[in-house]
Amino acid sequence: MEVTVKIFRYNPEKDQRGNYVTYKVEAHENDRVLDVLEYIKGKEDGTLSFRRSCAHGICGSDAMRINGRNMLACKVLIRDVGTNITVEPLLGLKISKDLIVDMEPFFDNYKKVLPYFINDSPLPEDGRERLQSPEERARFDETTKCILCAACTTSCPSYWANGEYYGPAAIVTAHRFIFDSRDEAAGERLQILAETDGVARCHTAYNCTEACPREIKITRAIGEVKMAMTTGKLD
Amino acid sequence: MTTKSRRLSIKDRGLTNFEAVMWIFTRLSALAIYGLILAGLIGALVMGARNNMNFADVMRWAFMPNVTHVQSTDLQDLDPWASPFWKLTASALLLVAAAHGIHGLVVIADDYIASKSGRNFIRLLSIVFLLAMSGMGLWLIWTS
Amino acid sequence: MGLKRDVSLSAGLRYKGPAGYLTFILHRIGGLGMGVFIAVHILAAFIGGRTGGFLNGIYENWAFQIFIFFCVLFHAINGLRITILDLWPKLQDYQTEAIWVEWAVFIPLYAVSVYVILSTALGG
Amino acid sequence: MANVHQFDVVVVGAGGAGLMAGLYASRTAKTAVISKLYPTRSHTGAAQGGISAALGNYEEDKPEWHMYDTVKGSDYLGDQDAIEFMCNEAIDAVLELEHMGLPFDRTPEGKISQRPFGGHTNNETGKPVRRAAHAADRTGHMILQTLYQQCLKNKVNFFDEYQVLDFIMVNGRAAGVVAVELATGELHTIHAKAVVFATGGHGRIFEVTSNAYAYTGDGAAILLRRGIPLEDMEFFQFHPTGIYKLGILITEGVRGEGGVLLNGNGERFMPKYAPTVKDLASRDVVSRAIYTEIKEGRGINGSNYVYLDIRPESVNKYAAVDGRTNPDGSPYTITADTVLKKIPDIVDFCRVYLGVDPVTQVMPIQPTAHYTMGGIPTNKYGEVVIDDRNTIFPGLYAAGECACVSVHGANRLGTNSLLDIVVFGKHAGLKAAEYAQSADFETLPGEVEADARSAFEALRNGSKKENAFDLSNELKKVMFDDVGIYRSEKGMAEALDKVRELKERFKDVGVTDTGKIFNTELLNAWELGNLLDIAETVAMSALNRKESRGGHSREDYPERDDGSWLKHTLIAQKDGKLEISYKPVVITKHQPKARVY
Ligand SMILES: Cc1cc2nc3c(=O)[nH]c(=O)nc-3n(C[C@H](O)[C@H](O)[C@H](O)COP(=O)(O)OP(=O)(O)OC[C@H]3O[C@@H](n4cnc5c(N)ncnc54)[C@H](O)[C@@H]3O)c2cc1C
Ligand code: HEM
Ligand code: SF4
Ligand code: F3S
Ligand code: FES
Repeated sequence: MEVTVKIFRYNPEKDQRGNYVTYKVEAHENDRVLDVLEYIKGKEDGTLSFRRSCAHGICGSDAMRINGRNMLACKVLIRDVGTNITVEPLLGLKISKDLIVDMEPFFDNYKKVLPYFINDSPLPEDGRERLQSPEERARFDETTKCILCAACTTSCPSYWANGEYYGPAAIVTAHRFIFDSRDEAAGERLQILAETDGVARCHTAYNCTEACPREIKITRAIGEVKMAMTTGKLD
Repeated sequence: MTTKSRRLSIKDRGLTNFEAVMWIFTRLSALAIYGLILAGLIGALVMGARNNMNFADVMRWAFMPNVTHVQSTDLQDLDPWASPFWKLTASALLLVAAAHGIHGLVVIADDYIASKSGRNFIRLLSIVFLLAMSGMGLWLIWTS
Repeated sequence: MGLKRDVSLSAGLRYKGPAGYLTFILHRIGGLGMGVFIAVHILAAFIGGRTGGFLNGIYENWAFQIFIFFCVLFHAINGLRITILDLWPKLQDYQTEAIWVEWAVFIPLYAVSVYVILSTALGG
Repeated sequence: MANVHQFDVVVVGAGGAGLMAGLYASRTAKTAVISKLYPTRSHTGAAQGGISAALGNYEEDKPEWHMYDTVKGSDYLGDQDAIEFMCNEAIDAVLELEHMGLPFDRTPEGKISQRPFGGHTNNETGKPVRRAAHAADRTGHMILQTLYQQCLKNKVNFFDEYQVLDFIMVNGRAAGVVAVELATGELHTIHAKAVVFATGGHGRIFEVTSNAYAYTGDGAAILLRRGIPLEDMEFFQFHPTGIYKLGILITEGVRGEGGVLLNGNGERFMPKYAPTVKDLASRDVVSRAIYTEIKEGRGINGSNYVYLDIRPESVNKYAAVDGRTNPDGSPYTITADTVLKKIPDIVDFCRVYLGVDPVTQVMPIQPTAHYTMGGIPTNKYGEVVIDDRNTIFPGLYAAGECACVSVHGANRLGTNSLLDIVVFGKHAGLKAAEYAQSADFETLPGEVEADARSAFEALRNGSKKENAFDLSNELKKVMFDDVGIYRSEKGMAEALDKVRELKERFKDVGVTDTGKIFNTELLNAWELGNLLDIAETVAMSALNRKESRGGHSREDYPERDDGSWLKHTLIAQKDGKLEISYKPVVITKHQPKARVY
């Protein structure tokens, strides 16, 4: 079938502002949008630029706005989006070229929430693993799935308004550690998130949850962080 | 295996932070507003609103149980409506709603203003605003 | 180089968010609307006189009443939903359903109110 | 030159191997980690099933058994000193990951949970053993995240989205790398005492592959062009269960949880090929079995795929037939919930890409190009060795999928690769830092960036008669069809000719994008150059090896031939031509014998 793809184009070395270019290509309904972009790049216009690597929704490279909503180009098929497709870069980050945005601010926010395991207590004496029950492990399973694709953060109206907001992705990462029974720095993370640019900036708009390609219930995770902050209970 | 439950003190979990406290306050004040409105509604019905007030009047009263809000109705005896109990209820509603609403404005401003100084300015402004509104409102409630 | 970080209002509104995005926007409008209304109302009553009378005159207008009542009712009902889901984050899993329930409560209530406002305004 | 950076150690690649090397090297040496992708985008994140270690958390297990299984899995081509080293280090390596916070699944007692995986057995009973430590079906993702996070904690220097184009050697020693910063198109020279390559594999030379677009064999190709030999390039693993046509991997863990393979007649066919472990035989065996079924007309509707079945009722039926039990001795059964809990991501892939729900439907699968067994030859400390006498190239290290230690020999066992990257990544990092302590910086010659620059110039100024996209598709097709699961003299010879023809035509490729900022067209074209070079080594090594062993199965030489071919292939570029030589296999404990599962 023929699909019409309208793509946001911006060449930083030539253009003052972006514009849209429409391509008509043959595609199969089971093709990924990424396949179509690859085809356009390969056959129609080599200058089209976008990031991609794994091609099956696991590396987080190719988050972009497809028909007005953040998704991974490799995890959405033509049959899901129809034959009239608009592809635009993520909102709220600087556009470097075409569909490529500057990810640095996103990773900077991630780094603010102490995104690593902290436990300075001595290891078990036998040198084996720290024990954790299956229930304790299940407590934070959801948020271990994050692939840092930024689809959530760049769909959040609070983040659009103000890039200082740590954003849902950073809070998801914080959640993964706060509720890990083996981690000892939950308090420090909550203190960071209690600041003005932390969880207070989330107004439960749900765009993030809906955008997450890993189907993480982000708003719920943020809510759990807010309640941990309120009640001090980490179980 | 046994699992230990983990708890954090108020300070440890950052609940001394203004935003964190206000986050909870917003929810609690929302519930309080509901409670006060409900009180106003029930009070109005008990005091005979069914016969002498229209829908709009009742709503007006429920949202602010201040006697001026029922002066234009067919009510004969306004005294119970002007009792200190209702003045207190109205004051509580005023203060809670003003704090809730003005902090709501601060939240919105914080979304768009990221600079420290800008945010402090808004906070200052909001305090002035809060004091002014509360002052005027209280004066209106207790002098009418 | 690169295009600046810039999310215009129109770009933001064009984002095809789910139902929660709409309620967020309406909640904000409702809160703002109410806040401005109450402030103006108190001010008008406080200063009184002609200016006060003029300001109070605005909300005698039925169109304004329909608007402000939307603000009040939506903000109140949506606020309750937010509060409940916030206090029990587990319920966030049912956010879509919660929003359906919310509309199911809001629409009839608001319809009745609009009817009452209109019949009072037009009927005397 | 404006952009020169100096570090003691530079690590190229930020997957599991690169991060591990970076983490360890940075403890004692000034270290930089360079990656063409953001570290968390590395392909380690795609690994699903688990990481092997004889922890024995459910049942008895020993490193010796792990070693034997690995040797046997490698079809006796693996170097046994390195295998023994890896299997002994495995337990501590996995525990160390746990101590870094990796969220492994847990046993009821709170220990790390393990699952069975193809080729991993209890050596006494021959039955599958639970050896793969796992975090749901995203073990690699968790390893990648955990290591990246630990690197952040330890303030490792990252150069994200810098693509390495060339290796600098001075006086026969490593002296750094040349890289291009994607965001600006500027070339950078990273001057270093030690260089660790951890750039991953080259599965993108094949049409149906589980590998990422980024898997273009950059590291191996760069070193090949600098005269370093590559080892065992003919051995490439085809994973039996890739999603039909797309190649997306369905982990062996599915069969570990009890899933079975069915042919077009609805029969479970693996017992015919591997009577003891059946569906959990090692990958080469299962892939060949599937192809045999297909060739003999028993594919689904006579087509070229079969079904993988994890529906609880089928699993329970066959588990009863096999007499499979839980650790407590009760019969093994699963429910729909087990499927959703144990392999959530697989369920998701099937729903998204196939519209199939594995809980109620069977999954169409076909073998998919998966893992690069060959690569840059190293010893067990990650030091690159350049000849049959294992002469060390000073200052050069390699680890992970781009390296060939060789612990995987002719066929890698599932879950051994994640183990490989953490064990050898760590040792490569340690050795590199140790070397940097004692070595001095080599003085850089004048124009170190010249070759990289001229490679780019050639692509920019090409005649544009050829299109890179088409060339790459032609390459992938011929490699998959003729140097794939079954190989023959004629097919491979044709493939080799074709690859050489494509290499010629590649000279006429021209890039239309004239910009510098994120010129992805230029970089993709440069990567195609690597794929072509690598494909040539693969085809040539494969054509040369006249036997069948592990991942290399020839129709014309169906038997393993230990007499003539129990040796590693080395292939190196001399005067623009590829030359083959050999290197002996290290055999310590286990003498080669027939391989039956
Ligand atoms: C789908 C799938 C499932 C798998 N499942 C398992 C499993 O269950 N168990 C198991 O043991 N193994 C599994 N494997 C294999 C295993 O995941 C990989 O072999 C292993 O992760 C490779 O790690 P690495 O560190 O060598 O490479 P990678 O993680 O791929 O990292 C390569 C790095 O090199 C960088 N790089 C490449 N070229 C350049 C360049 N020119 N300049 C700069 N940087 C460069 C990349 O950016 C990247 O950071 C699986 C593989 C796949 C594809
Ligand atoms: C029944 C009464 C009310 C309820 C249940 C309620 C509930 C809430 C809740 C839960 C929030 C937080 C929203 C968030 O963080 O996303 C909120 C915000 C707000 N409220 Fe109310 N509220 C009520 C009455 C009022 C009144 C009377 C005013 C005006 C004076 C007001 C003004 C605001 C404003 C301005 C905000 C900020 C909006 C935003 O951040 O988008 N509210 N309200
Ligand atoms: S939470 Fe989901 S949307 Fe956000 S970065 Fe992680 S995977 Fe992407
Ligand atoms: S979209 Fe933003 S406002 Fe909260 S629920 Fe998600 S972070
Ligand atoms: S290419 Fe990896 S997530 Fe899409």
